[in-house]
Amino acid sequence: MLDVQDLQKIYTGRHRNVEALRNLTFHIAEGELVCLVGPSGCGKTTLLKCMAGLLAPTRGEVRLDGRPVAGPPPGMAVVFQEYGRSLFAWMNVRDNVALPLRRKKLGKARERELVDHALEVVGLSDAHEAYPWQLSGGMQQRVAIARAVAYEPKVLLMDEPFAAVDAQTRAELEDLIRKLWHELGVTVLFVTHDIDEAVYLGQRTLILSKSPTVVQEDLTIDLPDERDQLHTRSSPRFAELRAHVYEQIQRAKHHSGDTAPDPVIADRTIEPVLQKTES
Amino acid sequence: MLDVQDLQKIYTGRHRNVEALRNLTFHIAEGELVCLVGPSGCGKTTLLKCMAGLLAPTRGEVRLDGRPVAGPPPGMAVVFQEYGRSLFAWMNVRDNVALPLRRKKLGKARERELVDHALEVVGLSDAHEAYPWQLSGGMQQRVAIARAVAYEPKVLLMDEPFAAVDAQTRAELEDLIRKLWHELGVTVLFVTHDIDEAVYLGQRTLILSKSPTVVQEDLTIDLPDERDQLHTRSSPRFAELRAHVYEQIQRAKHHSGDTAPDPVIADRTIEPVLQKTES
Amino acid sequence: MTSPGLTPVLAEPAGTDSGPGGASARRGPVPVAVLRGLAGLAGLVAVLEVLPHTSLVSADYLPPASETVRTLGTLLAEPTFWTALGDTLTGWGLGLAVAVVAGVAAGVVIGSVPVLRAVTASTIEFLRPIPSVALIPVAVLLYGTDLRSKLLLVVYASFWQVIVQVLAGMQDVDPVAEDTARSYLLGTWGRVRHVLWPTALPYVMTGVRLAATVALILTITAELVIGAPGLGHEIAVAQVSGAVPEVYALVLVTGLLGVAVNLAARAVERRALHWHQSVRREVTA
Amino acid sequence: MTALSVLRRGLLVLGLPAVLFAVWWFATAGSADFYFPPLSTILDSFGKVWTGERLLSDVVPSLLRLAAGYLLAVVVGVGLGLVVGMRRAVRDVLEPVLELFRAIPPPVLIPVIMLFAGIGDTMKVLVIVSGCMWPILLNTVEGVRAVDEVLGDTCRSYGITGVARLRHLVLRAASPQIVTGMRQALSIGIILMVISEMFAASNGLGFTIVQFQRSFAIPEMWSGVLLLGILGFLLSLLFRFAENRALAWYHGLRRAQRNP
Amino acid sequence: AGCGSSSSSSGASASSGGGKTTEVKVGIIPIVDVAPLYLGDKKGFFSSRGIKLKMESAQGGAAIIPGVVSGQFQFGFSNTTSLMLAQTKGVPVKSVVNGAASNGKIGADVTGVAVKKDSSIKSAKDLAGQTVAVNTLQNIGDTTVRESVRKAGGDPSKVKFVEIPFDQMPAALDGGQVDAAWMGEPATTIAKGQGARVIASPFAETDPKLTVATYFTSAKVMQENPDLVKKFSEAMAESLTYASEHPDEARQILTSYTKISGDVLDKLILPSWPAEVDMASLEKLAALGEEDGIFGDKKPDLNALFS
Ligand SMILES: Nc1ncnc2c1ncn2[C@@H]1O[C@H](COP(=O)(O)OP(=O)(O)OP(=O)(O)O)[C@@H](O)[C@H]1O
Ligand SMILES: Nc1ncnc2c1ncn2[C@@H]1O[C@H](COP(=O)(O)OP(=O)(O)OP(=O)(O)O)[C@@H](O)[C@H]1O
Ligand SMILES: [Mg+2]
Ligand SMILES: [Mg+2]
Repeated sequence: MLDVQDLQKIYTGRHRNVEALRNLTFHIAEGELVCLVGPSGCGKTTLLKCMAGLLAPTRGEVRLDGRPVAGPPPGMAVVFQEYGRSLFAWMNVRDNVALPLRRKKLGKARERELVDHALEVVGLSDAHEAYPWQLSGGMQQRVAIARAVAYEPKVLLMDEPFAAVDAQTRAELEDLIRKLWHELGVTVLFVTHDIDEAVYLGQRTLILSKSPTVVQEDLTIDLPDERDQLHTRSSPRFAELRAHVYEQIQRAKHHSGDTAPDPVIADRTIEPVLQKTES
Repeated sequence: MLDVQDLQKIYTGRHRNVEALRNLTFHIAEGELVCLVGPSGCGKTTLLKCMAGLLAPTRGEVRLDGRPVAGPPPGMAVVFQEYGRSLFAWMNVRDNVALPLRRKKLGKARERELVDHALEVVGLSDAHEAYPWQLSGGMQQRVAIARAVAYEPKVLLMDEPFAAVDAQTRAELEDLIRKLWHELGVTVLFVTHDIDEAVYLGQRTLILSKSPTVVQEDLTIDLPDERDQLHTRSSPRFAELRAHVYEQIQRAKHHSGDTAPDPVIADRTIEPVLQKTES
Repeated sequence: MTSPGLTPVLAEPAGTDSGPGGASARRGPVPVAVLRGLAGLAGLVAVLEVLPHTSLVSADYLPPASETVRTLGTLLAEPTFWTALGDTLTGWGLGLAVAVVAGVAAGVVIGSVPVLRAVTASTIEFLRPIPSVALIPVAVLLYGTDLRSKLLLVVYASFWQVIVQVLAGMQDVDPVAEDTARSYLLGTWGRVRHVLWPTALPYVMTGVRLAATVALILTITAELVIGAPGLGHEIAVAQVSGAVPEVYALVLVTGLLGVAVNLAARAVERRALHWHQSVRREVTA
Repeated sequence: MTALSVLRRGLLVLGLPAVLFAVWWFATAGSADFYFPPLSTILDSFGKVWTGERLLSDVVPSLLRLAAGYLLAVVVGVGLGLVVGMRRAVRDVLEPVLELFRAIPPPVLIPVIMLFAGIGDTMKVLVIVSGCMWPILLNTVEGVRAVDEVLGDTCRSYGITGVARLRHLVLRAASPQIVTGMRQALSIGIILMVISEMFAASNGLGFTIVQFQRSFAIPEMWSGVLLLGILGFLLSLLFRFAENRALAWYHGLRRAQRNP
Repeated sequence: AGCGSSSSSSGASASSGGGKTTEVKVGIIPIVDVAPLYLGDKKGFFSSRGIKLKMESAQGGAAIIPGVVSGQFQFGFSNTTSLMLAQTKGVPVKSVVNGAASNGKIGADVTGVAVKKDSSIKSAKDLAGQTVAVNTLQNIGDTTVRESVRKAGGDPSKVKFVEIPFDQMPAALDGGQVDAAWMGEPATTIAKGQGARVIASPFAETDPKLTVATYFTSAKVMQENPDLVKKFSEAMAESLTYASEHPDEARQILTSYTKISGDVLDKLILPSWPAEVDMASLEKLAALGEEDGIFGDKKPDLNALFS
């Protein structure tokens, strides 16, 4: 469904040209849940924006259902990393969530229902009258998530959406995303810095190298589909995968499109690896 | 050194009054490194702002070295949760970091040295000419950290400073903070949502209840002072503390100043607890 | 999912929620502001009262405030004054309304279409500095002393004030907010209405405040020069007759109109921009 | 490539004015109306009137007054705006008084200014200031009030106060809006330059235009109006140039995520 | 509110000129000189001829002449130099009846050059090298002041003129911003009240019968509605005569359209209001204008303009 072909993005500035993405090629099938990790500044946000049709790539292209993405395609929701700035200060929480629904013309009642439900699942039922600037960072971020959830998108791009929420809420939101994904068959691309999350959440994890960025590894997460915070996370396979991703991320800090022209690997690492925490 | 006495903060708005902090009392000794965790929206940022003298509490007071804090005291640096908005869009990275140093009148050379060093330790030596809006989220956050580091404060308040950086960088920055703390004897209050971090980093962890907020627990981290990402994190004591904090945070989501008027406990939980991940 | 801490506190109505340094503004912000404003005006009156008694200027040409106010009192008793005031307010109100509506509409259209913006920029810069006074003969030629000739001048002058502010405001939109709107496919109209317009609103408010006084000034000037009925005409007659206190009394009236306009604008702003940094800081904190 | 983009820009800048001039040209082509002479006549007199010594004797003095008045207005407007914008109490006290003055039309204000400043250039400069100041003042006040609170907190916590705060935070953060005010003020300045020269003047662009108008030299008068427009346009180009340098960060930021 | 009836309807009824009452708009400056118009209106000289007057008072010719030319007003009031100037530039105007004239009294004419009480300027001769305020440059004021200087034996080319509205002149004179000021009424009376001395009376010194201002109309009205022009001229002539004969009534009528009152009203000097223009004085005025070059290289055609 989502095809990224040879994507390159160079930011040109007055004194500073940055090749954020060197050469990215990967494919996300319909209904997949893919996590994206990579060093800070490697171009994850840039990639997401290109995929959302918000940024024109320097070279290469993104295709959605076979059609090149030139502008934001319908049925796609994005949760931005800069959650605070992506909320409209002049609207209260409810309106912020309801706004994208307006043009769907679902009728007042259905719209209300969707908004209420979305706010409830992110734990903000009490705050629907508040304005974004009256909320804490984590609450703002959850409003942005609620907006995407209420929108019922076919494709969901999330850029570090749980960075500002506490561990408990984070776990709940992770399960929420998996539930949505199951129920609605959404295609999800999820950027995160949390390795546990990257392993726990998806079916695949894409690991990017540092900038100029290439895909360093395309890892299939072979955990059972039925996941659960307590048991999945304590399974040996989880620990193995986790350790592997951790190692790859450490490697990514030194590896880039310049240093190693190795082919993109789509393997599944099997050997057990060192664990981060011991029980 | 830092005394929080009976602190209450109520935000009054047009339609919405929120009692963010109910009744907080705790003490941070000179040279301590204290972590602060609590559910999203419980008032951590509010507390930090009150301690930094940026917000007047509704009741109670904050004392620094015995003197009530009325405005921002000298020698204190704050890293804000909204890192993006706390950078000056009209200054490049270097100037952003150098600005607070100016009034210290350290001389050009020393200033330069401090800035270069700070940028280097956060991994941004390459980007010193860039403007904040040309940086990724994690890079922006690291600029804010570099600014605080270069300032060489006596008290350092950090509000989820590593939320936007990758795991590897995060680990490095954690060690950086511990190093600074050791070398310069800074007093640090560190807000985080990452439980591992909360345990790994400090000497004490304050756990706040949900709002209206009280101190739910004041936990001493009895790990050896010499810490190291690999070994500390794999020690059994770490796992115990980690599990305890995790449990407390889950409790905090239901516990508040309203539900349970239990006294503030300053205990150290000794019994082994359930582990989140199994190795 | 459990609800996080959000406990509305209803018991405590008047908080002391002000930042250190921004004290006590909370306890009835309106009366305090009004009192301060009156203090400012009183200061001005005092200066104007004392000035003519100094050697700086003779009371023949700048009458003391007390005399101006006394003259104003007699003016207020005359029905002609009220007709003139009515005429001025009509011209001003209509002209301002037309200018604001046209300025906002044109500004929004031009501001939301980059090509239009590029194409019209030079023309706008060319037309703006053409003084309305140079248009007086044209206005008289077309409409005589009719209300319309007043309107022509008023609209021409205040239109630019609005459009320039609208254009600048629309440019100020946060790229992230803009991206958000685009990714949720808000469409041109949706983006204008929900993103660009609220962003521009603070600028527009300033534009309207500027335009309101420019419109007032042009209304009076048109009346003064062309002789269309209104306060300006009264001023002209008083000037020609050498009735200095009358002139100042009338000028005072125009000044007070300006103050009233500003009060109204501030009231609107408190409502329409309650979410904006500038207002929320002062109202809440 | 670059030649093409220059051409494109030229077309964008000059396209619409060219069309408008063409419309004007044809609409007035055979005009017998005394007050609306054909554009050809106006252009004709433009060449005659504004090329010779008038350039030195009228245009230059006007421009000097304009420059002086405008710069003074910027200083006063920004200075006062900073004070008024940063202190709620000051704003409450001063705003009604300022609004009162703002609403007084220049033609009745000029006599008062004349009482204090005489009839020379000082008076004319002050008249320009008295009108130019307001957009700058109002925009500065609003820009200062809108400074991001996180940035404000950042400065306070790092002890960046006083002049440093003004210079590094307040002025810079408010600069997009201040610049908007200055842009407004530029054209108002030109207008007031004309108005001020209607009183007690013996040279100047405004004086000349008014004299033409009074002596029924209508094509010459229109040519003066045309010159004012051209002047405004040229000054705005100059302004744009300066703005692009001063607000490079702002334009960069605003363009940051737009497609090229 | 606003201006009441729209100009188009009144314009139409005026030009149709039927037997009924026609509304006629006259562009005037609210000064002493137009008192006969108001007085005549009050006395019914106009309504008896089916003319309903509506005065449109403007600040000066800049607004009146375009108004008349475009048909917004049917008649206008203007000083004679301005009319000559307009004619030489091809503005289609035609004077229809006398307006006001110098009263011929040197030292007590309608306009005068005033200086401060303690000024060293004693006569028009001393004006050379001084700054003199006039209300409009290149117009009747400076040409006649130059004539006074010339007659008094001074060098008129050495006089510096600046433009200041009449009402600002007393203040400008008092503040020392100008050395002398050529003022009209009521400024002269006000200045005298503050101690100023009148040292010259340029109108009377140019010609004791100088025709200062007339009422005019546009060529279009002249052609399309000669009947209206005729009636207006007759009514105006009658008003002028009446005003000349009843100066006190003329003085009193000022209170209806100006704010002159009290002492000033009583002391005010009135012009003379003959019913006919004085061609000889106009020729002199035209010659002065030519000499000062205000008509460019053209010559006003006085016969076409004033008869
Ligand atoms: N608007 C811009 N102009 C210039 N360079 C930019 C711009 N945006 C991003 N960059 C550069 O592109 C690179 C990738 O940025 P990007 O935001 O995509 O990183 P990221 O992977 O999202 O990082 P993070 O995890 O820290 O958010 C960085 O080096 C950054 O400096
Ligand atoms: N300016 C404000 N006006 C009104 N209410 C506010 C304001 N700032 C914060 N609050 C409220 O105060 C409470 C605590 O907010 P705070 O930002 O301190 O939480 P936090 O602990 O930092 O949360 P997070 O971890 O999500 O950042 C929240 O309920 C929030 O809605
Ligand atoms: Mg990013
Ligand atoms: Mg927070």
